[in-house]
Amino acid sequence: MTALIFFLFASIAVFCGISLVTQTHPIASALSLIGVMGSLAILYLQLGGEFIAAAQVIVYAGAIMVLFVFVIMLLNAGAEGTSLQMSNFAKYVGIFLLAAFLGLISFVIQAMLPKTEGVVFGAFQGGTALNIGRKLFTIYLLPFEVTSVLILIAILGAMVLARREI
Amino acid sequence: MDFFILSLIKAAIIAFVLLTTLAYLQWIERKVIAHIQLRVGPYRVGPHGLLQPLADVVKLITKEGVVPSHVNKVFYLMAPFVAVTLALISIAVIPFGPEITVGPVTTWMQLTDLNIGILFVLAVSSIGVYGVALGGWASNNKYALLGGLRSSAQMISYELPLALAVASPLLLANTLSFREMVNYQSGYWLGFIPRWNVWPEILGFVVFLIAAFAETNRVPFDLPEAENELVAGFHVEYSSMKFAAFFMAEYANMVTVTAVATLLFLGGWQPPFPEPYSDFVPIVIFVAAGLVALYHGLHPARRMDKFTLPATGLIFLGIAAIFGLGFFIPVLKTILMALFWFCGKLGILLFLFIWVRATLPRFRYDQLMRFAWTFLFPLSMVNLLITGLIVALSSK
Amino acid sequence: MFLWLIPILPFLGFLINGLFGRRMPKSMVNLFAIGSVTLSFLWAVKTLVGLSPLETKYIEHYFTWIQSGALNISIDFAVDRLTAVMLMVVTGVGLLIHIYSIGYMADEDGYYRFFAYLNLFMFFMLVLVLAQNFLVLFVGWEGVGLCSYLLIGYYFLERFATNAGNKAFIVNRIGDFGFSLAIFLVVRQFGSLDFTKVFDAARPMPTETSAGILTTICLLLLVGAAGKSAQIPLYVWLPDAMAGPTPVSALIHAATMVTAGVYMTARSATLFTHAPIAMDTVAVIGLATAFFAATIGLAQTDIKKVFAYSTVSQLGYMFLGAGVGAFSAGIFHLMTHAFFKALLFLGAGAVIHGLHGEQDLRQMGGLFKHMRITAITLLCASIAISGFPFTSGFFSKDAILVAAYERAPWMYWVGVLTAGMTAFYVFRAWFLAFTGEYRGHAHPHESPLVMTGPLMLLAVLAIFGGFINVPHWLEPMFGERPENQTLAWLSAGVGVIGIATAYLFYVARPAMADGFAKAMNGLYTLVYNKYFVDEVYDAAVVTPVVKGSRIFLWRGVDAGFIDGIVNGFGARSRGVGNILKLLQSGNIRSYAAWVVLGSVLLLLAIGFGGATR
Amino acid sequence: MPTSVPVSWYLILSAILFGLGVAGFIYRRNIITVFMSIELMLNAVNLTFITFSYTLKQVDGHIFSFFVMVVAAAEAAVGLAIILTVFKNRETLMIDDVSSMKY
Repeated sequence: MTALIFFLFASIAVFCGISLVTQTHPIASALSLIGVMGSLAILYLQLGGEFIAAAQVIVYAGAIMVLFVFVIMLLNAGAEGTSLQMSNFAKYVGIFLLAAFLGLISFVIQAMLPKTEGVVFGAFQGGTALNIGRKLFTIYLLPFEVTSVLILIAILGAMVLARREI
Repeated sequence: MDFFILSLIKAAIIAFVLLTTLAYLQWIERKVIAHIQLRVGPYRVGPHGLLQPLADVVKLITKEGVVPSHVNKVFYLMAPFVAVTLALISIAVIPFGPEITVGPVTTWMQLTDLNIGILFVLAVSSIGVYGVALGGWASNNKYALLGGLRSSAQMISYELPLALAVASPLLLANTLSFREMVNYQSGYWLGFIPRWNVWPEILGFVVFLIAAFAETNRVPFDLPEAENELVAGFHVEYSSMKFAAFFMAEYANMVTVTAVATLLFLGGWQPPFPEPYSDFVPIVIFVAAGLVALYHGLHPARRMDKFTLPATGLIFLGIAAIFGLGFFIPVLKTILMALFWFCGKLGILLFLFIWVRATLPRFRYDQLMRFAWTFLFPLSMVNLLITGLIVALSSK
Repeated sequence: MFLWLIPILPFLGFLINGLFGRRMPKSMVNLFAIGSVTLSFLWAVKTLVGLSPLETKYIEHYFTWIQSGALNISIDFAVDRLTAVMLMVVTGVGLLIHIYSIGYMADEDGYYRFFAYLNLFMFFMLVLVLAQNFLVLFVGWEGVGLCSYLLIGYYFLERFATNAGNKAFIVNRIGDFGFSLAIFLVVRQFGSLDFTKVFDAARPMPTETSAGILTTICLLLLVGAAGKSAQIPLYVWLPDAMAGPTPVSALIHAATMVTAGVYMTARSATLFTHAPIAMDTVAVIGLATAFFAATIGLAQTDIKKVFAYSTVSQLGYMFLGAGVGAFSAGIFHLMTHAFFKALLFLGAGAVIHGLHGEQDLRQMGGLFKHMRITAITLLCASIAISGFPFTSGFFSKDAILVAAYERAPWMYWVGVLTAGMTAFYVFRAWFLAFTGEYRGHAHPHESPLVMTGPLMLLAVLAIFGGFINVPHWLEPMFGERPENQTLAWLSAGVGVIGIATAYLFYVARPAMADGFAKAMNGLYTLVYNKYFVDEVYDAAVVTPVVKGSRIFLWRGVDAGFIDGIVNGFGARSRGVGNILKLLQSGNIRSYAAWVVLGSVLLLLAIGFGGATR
Repeated sequence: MPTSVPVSWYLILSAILFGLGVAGFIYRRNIITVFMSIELMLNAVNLTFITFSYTLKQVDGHIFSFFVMVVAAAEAAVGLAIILTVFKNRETLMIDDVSSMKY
């Protein structure tokens, strides 16, 4: 069952990832990315990250990507044009190199973690909102506050950029 | 595999009841608005138009599904599907009543319980915007695009006060699960005031309701589909079942937010009166309604009333009898009482939605955004701060 | 007990006055400055009452300041009996001087600045006094030095004031250098700076008959104390420090800061008692300073200079007391000295104020009828410092002298002689200022009540302060001291002789003084010019250092070497940048490609590195 | 079909997604798509955080990925504002046309 879910959503994620790169229209890319995020959220759930899965959907899919879609719609960005201005040679060599590199990394990962037992749903129960909140507001309080300041700066920056005629 | 069968049964019941409710919700809305505006509303199909939803469904299904030639087909077809799926999915974590034992099976009156049920609902509602935005964009029509744009901006803006308003009862109850939230609200202050979150969180409740109106694109925040500016907004290019899907999504969203409001603020299925008295309330109500119907049946104002009203009265009396039966079968009583109170609260809130639609004018777009960011958002923030203060002070 | 409130209150006053004082009316500045010190004083009183009888040390731990290896330095405040005396002196006398300053500084520019600095000084002084380890004490020590510098240079438009400030600061650096070395040695020897730990560790150590580690520490501490408390050879800054406003001279350069050295010595008594050589050095330096400064004081014509040398001399007494083991007597004298010397300075300030800035004794005279309160209070201070029987100086000075006699009789005799000179020059100043005919040109007038009030209070303390039996109070810390009535009366008698001589020279037969000066012309010139010590220092130390810095450090090291390195780096960087800038194509995708290439290479390196390992 | 998958497969999935993000970043010319490729890479990294959190049975990885999300949100807000400004001034979203920031 765990394996089935993993394969299902991993393949969805990979498929959507490829689609993100290859689709010519930004909004198609955006929807592919949402697909990746959604399937990753399921995988997070499987790994015991229930809070982070919800946060993934709320923050990434529900806020950030809505912003992307909004901007794409606002700019009415059209398709990129068929030619990627990439010679066939570069395209195929690039794909080959990417595949080779991914293979290498997979090999290294397998070599580094040779005998890990399988993932079992429910084996890790620490990802509840309670646990994350505990850590976040004790050990990680300072980073938390710093990120809140960062968000504030980002809001101000976005306002300044959007408002003033630059 | 017991779990699967049980879930399947529950899912089937919930789906059936929910879809019927959605269909009839529209009938109720039309009726209520008609009566508020001194009209009769749907009247021809069935007694008092009761069969109107059925007729509508048949009409929508059999209609020709026109796909305009200039649309982006994939997304155009995907949008209503996304909208209705996301609208229906969050009902899965809504509990309708307490744990019950029917024969050998002990189960909750809920499809599934998540530790993070409330977050789940928030997450689903946060991606619900894609249906509308996508539909607006894929239609390749400027009115639809404007509707889609408005809806994205509006929904992300109002999601902030909504989430913050939700956070306050979470702080009080210290849980993210709907069940525990309802359990937290059980009991009574001074023996008769129900310990619902709505009392300490009255501000949060109001903010939640306002933001919920905006999230569901209802009047007075129905800018995405403003008929007189945008023709019909994001669904201007849709017809037949695809159009119906958007409609269903809207009503399903309404049901979801009212259910969440009920669970978070109004104590879920907890009765507003202490135990022995609350048991008699539904019987009294149904008996009274049945008697009134019978009485009017004996003095018919219209031709058909001679037949329909006594029948209705008898049905009401029958329902009262079933409630009465509950005194002898504890399980039945638990189920019925929970359903009665839950649906009663839900109904009141839904009526509020309809009422507001019939009375309030629409906002202008800039007013809408300013209202969200400069009033509702700070208000919910203040409310959250106050709640946090209360919790911090009372926890010692 | 919230000990931290005591220093923090003046600090708040400093913050408020320093940040907003410019825009506030004087009454507000007064409110914050005086109010904060008053509250601090009251809180100190409340604390001490609450802690009495204070048999043991009361320590409050706040937080760890420095944690490095085995070294753990925390911010602690502590109160014991020694600190209690200091607390009362600092906050009490400080409060009176603050009040006095309202009148004295009324017409000065930068009113808020003065009070801000004064409050800051109170903060650092209280930190110094309350400190429970050497480092916190050092913080207060440096802080009061800073405030002293700021306040000496208060009239910073005047050349001599800034010069005097610089002089005080630089001379103090020498002392602080010794003090820091002492602290390093303490860390090295004891692994801690906490007073309790250090002294507990030192107590069982054997008394060092020859120079050992404790002797070294104590001698270095002495260097620090000599710098701060103006002892030979580092006393030269104190007379020049009189360039500051008179209340500053009274508070910082007479009553509190300069006594920090004595306090520190008494605080480290445990270390000193284990190092007799250091003790003797302390005693000899103290005695020499007392005598030496007293002789200079005989011939000064500036009223503040007279009292400045008197301060140096009296500080010498305190060191003598500490050096002969009579720490409690030293602290006792510190307290009484704070009373009468503050009074002397404040009285001198009142005179100067009444004469619109005139400080030269030769331009005064006959002021008694113009400013009676000032004259009488100054008289009280004068008889107190002269050791007239039953005044405060009588008890404290004689406690020191008796202890010195126990140690070595010659010390006693030198001390007695100094006491006589002290009586002489103080009364010389008094007679010159208040008797005879007025020789100046200003229109003398009495000072307002806000100035004379503190004077009268201090006069009472100067006369009767000796009945506060500080040595007895400090007995648990420093042990009992001997008493000897005969010796005490003897030194008092010498004091009376000194007074009589002054009367003879400057009232009865004014011609005699000039005649005497003519007769001893060479000696008089030498003393009048302060033994030419400043000139010797200038030639021996200052000029070579300045010249050396200019030629070698500035032209050679700084301009040639360091600037050369920096400029060279800049030039090389530009050269490299000229080549590397070609990578900056402005095309983001090419940047990304570079980054990817780099990370792939890194990954490969890690992969192969991991494989080969 | 195995009943469960080893932890390393999650990491490999993450590597694949990251590689796809890199490829998108380099190949694509639309600024928005490039931006989305960055988000894809961040997501891939988050997956490794969660996976290691699972392996080590510690919740810290979740918190890191939480921070990554927050930073991504801030980045999206500012980045999209910049994109809007660029579009307003240059009428283009092609990344190769925005190359005046050079030596």
